[in-house]
Amino acid sequence: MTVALAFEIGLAALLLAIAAWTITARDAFTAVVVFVIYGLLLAIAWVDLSAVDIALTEATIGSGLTGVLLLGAAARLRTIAAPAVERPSKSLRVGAALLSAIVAVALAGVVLFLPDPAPTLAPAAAANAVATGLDNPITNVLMAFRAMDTMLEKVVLLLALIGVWSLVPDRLWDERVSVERNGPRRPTDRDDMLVFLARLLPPVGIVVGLYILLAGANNPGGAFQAGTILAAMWLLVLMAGLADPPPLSRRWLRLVLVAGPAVFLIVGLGGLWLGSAFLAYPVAFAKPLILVIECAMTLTIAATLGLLAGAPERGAER
Amino acid sequence: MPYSAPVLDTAATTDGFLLVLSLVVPIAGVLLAFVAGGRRGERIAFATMPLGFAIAIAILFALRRTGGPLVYLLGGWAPPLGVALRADGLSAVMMMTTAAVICAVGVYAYADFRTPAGQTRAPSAFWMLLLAVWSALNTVFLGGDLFTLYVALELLTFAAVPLVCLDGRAETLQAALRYLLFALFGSALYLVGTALLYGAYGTLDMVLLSHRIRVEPATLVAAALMTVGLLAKTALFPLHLWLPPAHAGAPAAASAVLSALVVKGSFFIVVRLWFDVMPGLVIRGGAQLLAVLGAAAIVFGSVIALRQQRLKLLIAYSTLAQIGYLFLMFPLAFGGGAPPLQSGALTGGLVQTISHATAKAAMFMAAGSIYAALGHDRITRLNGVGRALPMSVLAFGLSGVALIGLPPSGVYLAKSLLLQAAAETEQWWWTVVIQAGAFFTSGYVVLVLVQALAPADEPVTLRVPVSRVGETTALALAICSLLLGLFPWGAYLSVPAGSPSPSDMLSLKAALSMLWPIVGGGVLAVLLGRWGDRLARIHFGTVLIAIVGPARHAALALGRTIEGIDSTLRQWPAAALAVLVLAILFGAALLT
Amino acid sequence: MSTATVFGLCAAAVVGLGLYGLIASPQPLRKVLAFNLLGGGAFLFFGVVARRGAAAGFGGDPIPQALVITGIVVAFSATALAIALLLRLFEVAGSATLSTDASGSADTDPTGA
Amino acid sequence: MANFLFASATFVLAMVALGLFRILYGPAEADRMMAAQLVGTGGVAVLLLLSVATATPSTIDVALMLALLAAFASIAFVRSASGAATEDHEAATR
Amino acid sequence: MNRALDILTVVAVSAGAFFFMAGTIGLLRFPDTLTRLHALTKVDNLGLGLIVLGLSPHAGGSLGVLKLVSVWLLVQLSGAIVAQLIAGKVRQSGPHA
Repeated sequence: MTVALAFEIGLAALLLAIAAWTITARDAFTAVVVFVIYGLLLAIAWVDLSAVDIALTEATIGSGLTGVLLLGAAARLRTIAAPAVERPSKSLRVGAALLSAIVAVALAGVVLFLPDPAPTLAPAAAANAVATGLDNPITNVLMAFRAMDTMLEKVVLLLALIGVWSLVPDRLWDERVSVERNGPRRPTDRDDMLVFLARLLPPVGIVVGLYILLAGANNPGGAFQAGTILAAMWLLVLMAGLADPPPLSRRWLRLVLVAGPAVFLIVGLGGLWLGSAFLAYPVAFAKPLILVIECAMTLTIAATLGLLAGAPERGAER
Repeated sequence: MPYSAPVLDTAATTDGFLLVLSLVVPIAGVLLAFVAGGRRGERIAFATMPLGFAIAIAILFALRRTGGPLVYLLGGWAPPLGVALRADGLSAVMMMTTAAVICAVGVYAYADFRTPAGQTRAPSAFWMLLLAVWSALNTVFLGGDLFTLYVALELLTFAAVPLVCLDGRAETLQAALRYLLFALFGSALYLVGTALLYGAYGTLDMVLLSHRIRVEPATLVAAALMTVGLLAKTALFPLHLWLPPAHAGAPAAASAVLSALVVKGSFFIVVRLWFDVMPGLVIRGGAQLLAVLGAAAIVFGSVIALRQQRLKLLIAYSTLAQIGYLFLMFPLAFGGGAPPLQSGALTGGLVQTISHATAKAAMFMAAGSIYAALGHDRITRLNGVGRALPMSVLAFGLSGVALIGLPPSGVYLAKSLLLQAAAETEQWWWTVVIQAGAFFTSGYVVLVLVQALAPADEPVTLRVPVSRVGETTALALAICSLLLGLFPWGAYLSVPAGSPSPSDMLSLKAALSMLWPIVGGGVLAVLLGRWGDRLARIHFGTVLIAIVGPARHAALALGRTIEGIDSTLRQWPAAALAVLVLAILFGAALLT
Repeated sequence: MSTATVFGLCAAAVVGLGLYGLIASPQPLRKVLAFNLLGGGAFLFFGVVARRGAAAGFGGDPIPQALVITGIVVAFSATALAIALLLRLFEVAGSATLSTDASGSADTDPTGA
Repeated sequence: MANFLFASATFVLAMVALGLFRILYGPAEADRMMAAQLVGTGGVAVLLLLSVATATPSTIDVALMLALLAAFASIAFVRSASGAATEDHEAATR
Repeated sequence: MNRALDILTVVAVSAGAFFFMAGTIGLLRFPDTLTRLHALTKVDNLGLGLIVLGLSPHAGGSLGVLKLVSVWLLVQLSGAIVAQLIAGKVRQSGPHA
């Protein structure tokens, strides 16, 4: 396996070089571009670490949507020539480098001396997979063994959205103004090619998203990755100017945004009601119930991520 | 060091569903309020509050009845594969405090954030965020798994940050951004630590970890990184750059929640980490270092509080000092032979936390009423407020004396417990710090009260009528803090023999013990406070100035030095470097 | 030298880079980038730990892998909130810096009266 | 066969890395915009090679995702770069 | 048969890798943005196509081949459109925007 090792060392070195570039790049825009590339390459590293689920998540959320978000911000912040930001003094940079290096070396030391054989819960996860009827161990962990974390994380997403919304100007919250704003769309002065792609790619993306969602039961994939793809496709349509983002006060939008955590909560309480436990699924219905929750979550994730990543985009429209 | 690890639990206890409800109810409130929007959201928040309050009380009673911790296995999956919720005495009293403060803030905020018809930004967001803070805190208090706690901490941060900048002004936006970025810095360090712990022990469940944990590089590095990450979120000196602008700039109701509760979330996880997960590992160095930082926080926070011109900033810096006070319990709890979890020092620290939560919420509410009524909160221009807003000034005064430690306040009990622990473990230097802490506290309380009670030059005109309900709520919380010493703590926390009984606390002797701090605080206030021309105008003022003039000169020079250091430490690069320096120091201190 | 070791060392270095960036980058946007690197380093640690725990026919321990997925979503939320704050600050104030001129220290007056 | 595929993957990765540094170095912004496309193409190739080399068919899904998202990122690159430019333009014409 | 397929794989993948090398040499050596764009979007895509061809015997049945081919088509599509967009951008604002 020495060839494989050479590949890994090469990949790790490339990742490090790109990460260092992100930190040292002269202007913010280049730094963001380099960071997006870092995310795309990191997906390969995750595959190499036998974490295909994470690779899917990293490629979509980690670099795709985060990339759009950061790029939009970098472009916005560039509209006015940035005032010459004072670079930190040299002594500070040396100190920071030294201390960071000490921490990194300590961490490296710990990694080298982790116990062997490594403690693992893989056998326990395998032994209990019967309870859900799903073959993908990650989906089992996310939807059954540690369902609490997953539910909380959905609330975190919603809260981030509430936070972002709480920052918009007051008028966007006012229903009347929102409706007005939804009026005649700006004539699309966009590139024809972009519009073409925005018409062509979303159907492909939706098919891929559904495939990833359904594959998630037994193969790598699931609600997160599927939702993110749908969000990306939605953003593409928004970018091409083919549709407007919906106003904040729309009831259906809000229902979609809470559907995931709400269904999760209801199913969880159902478990409590039936006398087993909160977030426990009756064995016979575990698989369909999990699928229902995942479908609701996919919708919610798509809408939330789209709105979160689209915020700077919308800012740019104004 | 011998210690008794907590008993391994494999089954849920019968009352465990209460723990689930305490998380689910506020989360459901957030979801419903989000869908309903507008005024209906506010009504949903008000419907949630009594429910949540009742659940907290029920947990308190259930715990008392069963005597042991309540446990719930989520989804029926036992750790290490699954996640457990656990409520012991610590969690139960913290949850009760949270419920009380949140409900009080809700009532207080009704005047400020009453939702007008239609969709409005700040009120709609406020009610959702308030409920979200609640659910996040309950998860922090109940979560038995270090990663669940991480998610809960992030939930807490994301709920707290928008609260800072609800008014949308540039200063508060900047404060919120600093808060968010620094908090994220902290949580990233915490996350690295969690990864190392899982790598070394194959579980993140706190009880299981406490059985498996050993002194080895992975544990030390993880403990150092996690502790420092949490300290950054708690704003322990010198990692406090974000706290003063954020807590002083937020709307009063939000400041109350932030100062009283939100910083306690990460503090609570530090306690869990040190007392529950690795009580056998913490060697004295680390605990001493924590308390040294705490002592520095007391000095810096109090002195700078005395130098403030604005009441809300004074209170924010007072929070900084009081956070420092919370960390004094560590060397006292880990210095003795008794298991730290059963030490009186831990009880003292927790009672202090709870007393500060109630008193500080009351203080911010009172200050908010004063600010709203006067249109400013300049301390040197507060004269006459005592007559115009007696209830608010009384609330401020009562919460102030509760913080100084007038019996039967919780702080009095906490101080006695800490002093007792200091005597038992023969660490006299902490006795000095604990006593000095009360002097410093009384310094800024006296300063504000003297200014507020001074007669007005001309009658104070109120800009807007003050909400009577809001003033009453603040007063009620202050009184609550003042009576906390009488709460039956022994049922939930270990109270060692020899700590003051209720009758001790109500005696004259106990009350007289207040005298010294108040006199000392008065001296500090005279020496360091901003008085404008007020000192010269009291009728023996010239004499006073002649006597204290030179001393005041020296004290002011010292104050300016401290302010200078503080403003350096509040620069991002300095604070961020301090995070790493502390991480390395903790790593080294835990080794020795 | 195994896969886990290679990426473990890589993760340690990425964490170091992220820390350096968080301390030394002057602009908030660069700090957000650095936070993402730092968080990514933490996730890589989880991934390495998972890889080391490969057993029962799985290529890695599924628990830490699932934690990473949750963590990535949380980190994305954090980034979104930070960017929204940053842009709003930029809109309101015309610049986006974290230097302290606007906050508490402006209130201290040099006479000390 | 696995070794051959790993070697090919290493080779393609090295080529991508070289090209990447050239592109990211600039000087024109348009050069940087090609980066996502390069990683999209090269990264997909590496992933496909890995998929067969390690006999994990699900890796192809990652390649599919990478292809989709690289296109998305490229468009975002172009758009955010030109977004800044058009706003300047609009401001000038107003 | 198996042998023949293996040889096909080796030959096609090697050829694909060679085209990647050619593309990179193009990126390194070509003088301006538009010609570099040329190297990137045409030559690399050809390389990817050859690799897809070489791997398809090992893709595990028709679904695998379908996925491989659709990956390639997707990259082709995005390559074509992104090349247009970038070229348009270069034309609009000059080579040193």
